[in-house]
Amino acid sequence: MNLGYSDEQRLLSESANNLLAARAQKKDARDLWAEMAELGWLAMPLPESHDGLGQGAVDVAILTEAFGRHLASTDYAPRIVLCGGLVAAIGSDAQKAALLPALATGMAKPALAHAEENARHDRAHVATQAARTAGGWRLSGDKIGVLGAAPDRFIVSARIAGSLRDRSGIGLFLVPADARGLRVLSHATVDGGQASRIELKDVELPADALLGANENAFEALDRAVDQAIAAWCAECVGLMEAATAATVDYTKIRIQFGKPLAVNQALRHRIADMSIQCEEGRSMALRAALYADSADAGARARAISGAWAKIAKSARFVAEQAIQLHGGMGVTNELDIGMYLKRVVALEAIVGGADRHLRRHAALSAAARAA
Amino acid sequence: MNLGYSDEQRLLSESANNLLAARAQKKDARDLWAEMAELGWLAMPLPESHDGLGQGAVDVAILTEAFGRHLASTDYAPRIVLCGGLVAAIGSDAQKAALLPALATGMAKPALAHAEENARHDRAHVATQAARTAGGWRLSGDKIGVLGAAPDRFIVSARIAGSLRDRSGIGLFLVPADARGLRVLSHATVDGGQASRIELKDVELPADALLGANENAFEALDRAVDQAIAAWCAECVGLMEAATAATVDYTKIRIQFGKPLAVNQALRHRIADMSIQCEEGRSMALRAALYADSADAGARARAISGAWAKIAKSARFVAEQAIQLHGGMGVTNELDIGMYLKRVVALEAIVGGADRHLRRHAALSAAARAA
Amino acid sequence: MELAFTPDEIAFQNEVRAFLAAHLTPDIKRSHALTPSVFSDPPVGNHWQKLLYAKGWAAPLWPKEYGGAGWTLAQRYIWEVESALAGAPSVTPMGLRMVGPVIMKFGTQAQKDFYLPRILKAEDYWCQGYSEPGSGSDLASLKTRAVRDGDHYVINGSKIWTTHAHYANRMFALVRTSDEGKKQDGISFILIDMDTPGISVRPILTIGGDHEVNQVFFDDVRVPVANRVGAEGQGWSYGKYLLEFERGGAMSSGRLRGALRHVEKIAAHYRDGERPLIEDPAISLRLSQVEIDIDALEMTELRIMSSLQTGQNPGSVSSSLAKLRNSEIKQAITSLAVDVLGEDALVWEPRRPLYELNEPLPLEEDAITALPEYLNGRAYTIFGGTSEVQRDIIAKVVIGL
Amino acid sequence: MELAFTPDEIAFQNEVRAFLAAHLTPDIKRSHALTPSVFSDPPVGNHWQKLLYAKGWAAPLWPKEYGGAGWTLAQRYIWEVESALAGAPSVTPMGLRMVGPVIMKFGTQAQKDFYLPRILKAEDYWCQGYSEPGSGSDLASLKTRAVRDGDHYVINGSKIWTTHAHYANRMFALVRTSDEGKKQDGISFILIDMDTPGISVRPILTIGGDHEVNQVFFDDVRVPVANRVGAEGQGWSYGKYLLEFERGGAMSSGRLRGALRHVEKIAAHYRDGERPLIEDPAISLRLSQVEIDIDALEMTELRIMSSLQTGQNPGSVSSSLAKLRNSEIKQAITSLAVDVLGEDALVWEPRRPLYELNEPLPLEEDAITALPEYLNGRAYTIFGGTSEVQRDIIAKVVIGL
Repeated sequence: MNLGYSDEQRLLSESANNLLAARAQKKDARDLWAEMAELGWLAMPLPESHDGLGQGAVDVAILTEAFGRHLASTDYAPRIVLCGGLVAAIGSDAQKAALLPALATGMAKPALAHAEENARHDRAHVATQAARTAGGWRLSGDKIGVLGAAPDRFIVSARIAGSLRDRSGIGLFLVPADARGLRVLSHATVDGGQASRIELKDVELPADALLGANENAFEALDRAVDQAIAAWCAECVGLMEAATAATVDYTKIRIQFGKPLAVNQALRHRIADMSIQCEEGRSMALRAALYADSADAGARARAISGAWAKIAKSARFVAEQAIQLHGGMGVTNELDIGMYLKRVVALEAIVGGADRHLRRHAALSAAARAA
Repeated sequence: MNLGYSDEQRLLSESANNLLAARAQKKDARDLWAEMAELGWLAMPLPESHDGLGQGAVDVAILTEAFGRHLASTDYAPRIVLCGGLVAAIGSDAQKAALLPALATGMAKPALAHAEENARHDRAHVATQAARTAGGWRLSGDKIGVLGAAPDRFIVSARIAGSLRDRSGIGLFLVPADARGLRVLSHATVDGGQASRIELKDVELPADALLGANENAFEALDRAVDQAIAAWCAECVGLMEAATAATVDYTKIRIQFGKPLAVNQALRHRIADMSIQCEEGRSMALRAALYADSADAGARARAISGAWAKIAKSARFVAEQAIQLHGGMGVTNELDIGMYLKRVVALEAIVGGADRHLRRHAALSAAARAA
Repeated sequence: MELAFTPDEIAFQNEVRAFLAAHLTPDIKRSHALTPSVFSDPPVGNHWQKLLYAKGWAAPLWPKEYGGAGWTLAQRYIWEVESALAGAPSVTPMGLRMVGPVIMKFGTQAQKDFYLPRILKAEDYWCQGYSEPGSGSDLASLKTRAVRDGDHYVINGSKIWTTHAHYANRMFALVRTSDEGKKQDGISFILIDMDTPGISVRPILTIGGDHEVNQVFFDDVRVPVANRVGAEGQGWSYGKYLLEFERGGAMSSGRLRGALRHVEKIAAHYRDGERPLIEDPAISLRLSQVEIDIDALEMTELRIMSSLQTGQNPGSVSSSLAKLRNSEIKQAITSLAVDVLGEDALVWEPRRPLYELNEPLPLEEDAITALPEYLNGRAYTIFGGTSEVQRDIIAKVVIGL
Repeated sequence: MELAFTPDEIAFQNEVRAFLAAHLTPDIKRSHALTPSVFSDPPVGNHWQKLLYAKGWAAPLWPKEYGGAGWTLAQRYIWEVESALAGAPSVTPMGLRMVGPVIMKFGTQAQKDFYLPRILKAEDYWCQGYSEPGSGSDLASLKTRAVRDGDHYVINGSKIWTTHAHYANRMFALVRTSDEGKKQDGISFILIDMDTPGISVRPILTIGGDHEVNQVFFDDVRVPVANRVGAEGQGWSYGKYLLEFERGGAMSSGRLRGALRHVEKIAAHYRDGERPLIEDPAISLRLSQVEIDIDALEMTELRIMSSLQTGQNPGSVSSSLAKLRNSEIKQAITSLAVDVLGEDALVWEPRRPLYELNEPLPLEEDAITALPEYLNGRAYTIFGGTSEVQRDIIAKVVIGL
């Protein structure tokens, strides 16, 4: 057992944090995505067989933790971990060759279109239909919460067989952004990003649009989403630590009744609680990363949902209290402090809230007890 | 609308508190029950037709609030409000004449035997069977949580018809303490009182043992239990206020690091929260009392369970924090401070916890929305 | 003791319901519902106040001699509950409930004659110049200075968190007229015309994306001495009077109840698979929890009202408690609403005012304000005295140290 | 980075399991399970320690030269988890983990030679004389006085919260040998024979009805100067060393996990109608919540261990955090257990020790300790530094003011 970072990991953490801090300070507007490609960050979790570096969830977590700390790059997990992970896991050789190297260089910008209205984060909820045609497939249905600005293609989950929340019979389809019958309605997101709802109306696709010719892609999808959650757990740790640090700084400088706010014991204890939750969050994010690639799907799912249940609650607490302790300034757009909360809210919308994951954990625990 | 006490009510509150405070100070060991009978307290909620005073739930609450404040008389609500209330509500004239005047003078000491193993506070859970016989009834079954020391008779709920949790088909039977086939196993209770488990094995009863010849006593039972809960809500308010006052006194006197504990802002805010919960508890107990006698059973049940859900949680918080703020002394039997918590735990065991009543409230709300 | 209304009160309740049925049009309701600010948008609130004025109901608690409705507290309570449940806009408190009572109590006859009718008729819109950058909870440390120059004060400094300053034509402000003695001394209460030269207003956007508050700058702003209310240097006590009036006068449970009903409405049309979210056990328990919390606050408010009616003083614990619980319950409601949105809590709509947009919204109208309301609502536990300050106040009274 | 054990560690884990299977008899488990105190009953813990001693495992972290097991931290962690999950008694920390390390570090050779083997073999039972009536969290204000008289100190005063003083034959105590300078100065660390004339022990019952703690009175108690550890007036620093050792050395997640498994066991046989309580949604969510909290604490403890292994100092935030969370989670578990009891939480069994009763208990053996454990467990957030003090410590480090 050894839970320390390797020298390479320490170096990665330092360079990621330094780079992002410097960009933030200089208000550097150059394309971060291109720079990340250059630095090899995009290639990190992708397989070595296709220009990737084959690194694991702990390395990804080092990166996303830095993103959280500097409120940067919300595209990494959905594009690299989710889309990249799915293609690497079940894509055909041709699909991998077409997409993975392009992901590593930052050229490809795919987006996973999976969530639907009324799904409430049930990952098997797929109403979008995929019908077999002479030439391949015809897709119809609506998707929501498709993350990222201007995707160049979508990986769309659609039901080939079974009923609404069956785990079997779900396929993933590669759909180009300019496909006929596809309508993309983009909207702003609470965390300052972009997302879209997409409508598919009789979208005709060739036979090889089905990822890996796999008509039961649920397991792969479930695993990829869990891996993305591990990355988001780490992002929340960075975010919580940054929010707490900003609050410590503010309460030390802000004078009320002739003394710094930070001398008030009630606020000190609040800050102690924020720090405790940062530490517990760090433990749970690490745990999530260590289980994210596990072969035991039940253990992985329990570790991921447990971590997220804890971290979502902690991050909401820390982000809300950071605002509270900033007083009036906290509820304005003049400081960044509200951005932490907005990002947490966005992640809960994407991943599901603490309640949802506590229920998943309890259901998995009951299943484990019964087994 | 007028939520102030009448002069009579103010007087009742003062005399009850003065009497109990004086008894506590003198460690007066004379029989409180006899004194309460003399003062007319036992007669208060009983009907005027049978030597009672016909007073309402608000007056009872004034009394039980004083009991809570002085950790006195845990027998009042189960004996007078529950047993007395049930006999008054559905008893035959003969049963009323036999029991109510004797309750008012303190001579009769009945106990309700209703709870059963695995009931989990579902009031319709009655497994005890009542079979018709030539001469009347034969009862068999086990009861738990029968409150009070050395009862002279029991009011036993038993199923005449229907299955385990049906609301219909439940009767209440008067069973003398010396009935053949009845076994009483008494035990100490966490709050320093006495209770028993009773076992009924083919207990033969005459036909007129069935209270009011009523074979569907659930409504009456449900209402009587709600009325007892209203009394216990008020008891908790007295208890919370006493625990908070004791804590305020202690933290002002106790010196740590050269200053009274009470100067610490973290403790001050805790005490503020305790006080807030006392005030909210007072509001909810009053609300419970005002709804306890309501003809609208749904509104009554919602008000009672809402009040208890709030008060059980608040009382647990206040009693636990009172111990915490008393430090080491709080966790010993040397001070009374632990008794507040023990009484709250006992009441939750009797009434069901906040969770249980929040669920009842939610179920009633859903039913109200559907209607 | 009696929770039920008297026959007179029931008659009044019916009158209120009839008035709301007749005058609270779907348009007004919609404008109010589509305003995610902490306060009603000024045009919406003003329009509503004018309708109330026509009925003689603009100022529930003002005495009749000043054009008030002269209601009993029970009548006002009925009004608050009914209008909140019906979805009526809230009228800005700045004139009617804040500066109005101060002018009434401490103003000159000329001030009363001029200002009070204008407040009543919504001819003036007031903003409050109290907080300053750097003061916050420590209000008495304010630094905006008013220096006497003949018949005028010359004002320099800056106010912050000034709600609707970009809309208001008048401000009541606390300004420093002396540095002698305690910091609470030397503060004066002054009425300022917002179009006086030297005043500039900088918008501050809240985290929900709304323009409610501002920073106001004073650069040699000349205000007639006649605009001072009461004695020079006594402003702090007037300001405190006003704050107590603001807090103790709150009857907030009706509005909370209305907000909870709105969440139930959203929860009834959002679904988890086939099941309406309102039937989800976790959601229904949280709805019940909030309902119970509102019940408790309502009874507390009624108890306060009952003791006020009999001439008793409910004390500062009551007003701090009501402020604290009201703000916490409000936040619980907005959190619950965001959780009901589920995946839709990602969707951000920055355009304002929402009720004037002609293009389609990215979410249902019922749901679109939940997210900015949650975010803006973080202010509930900050503005008007933070929750921490309220707990300090309660502890001080309870502990006596 | 690697969460899995090494092959050596797995071999050790197997050895531990084999040892437990062979020596942890149902009787020992039952005695431990039926002890609702915060600490194991001394006879039970002592018996277990003797079995461990025979295996060479009595002192996991003592160096081998003193008869310790000389384990790595990972081995100790494996031991703690396995023995807790198996339901083994806990060994009193007073000798092995508290006074032992102090004697080892600051004691004379004679003290080491005499005391350490006796601690190891459970021949001595120690109690801790730190707290005094009136001191509490402000330990340095202690007043028990030791006045030099030739080769003896004459001790007068009183100690309180003295765990197992009624059983112990020795006490290590902080006593005041001087009033000069800061209150932390002038404190000495002294070893006292409990049968010295002038010592009397008054039992204090906890709210669960258990006799764990006592008040100890000293009336002209003569203790040889040779029983002082280290220099006169330096006792405070030794005491602090011990406290840090006590907190940082905690590996509590295994024991929490064992306690949670026990609650699951009760929840599986209590029923709501026909349904086992463990299938009740509210109960199963609370079980998951606690499990997750234990997972977090476990990872935190492993992270602390990992940094200790590489020679880093995990700092005082870590030890306060572990103490704080451990105590809060313990309390959550005991609360949950009481809620699982339902109606049975009314039943009170005051007889002790429960494992020696021959009459039938009023509840199932699995359930009988839940209520006194909940009540006694209120002490978790008080003793060993209150939660409030832990938060003060964390805030001080984090804020730096």
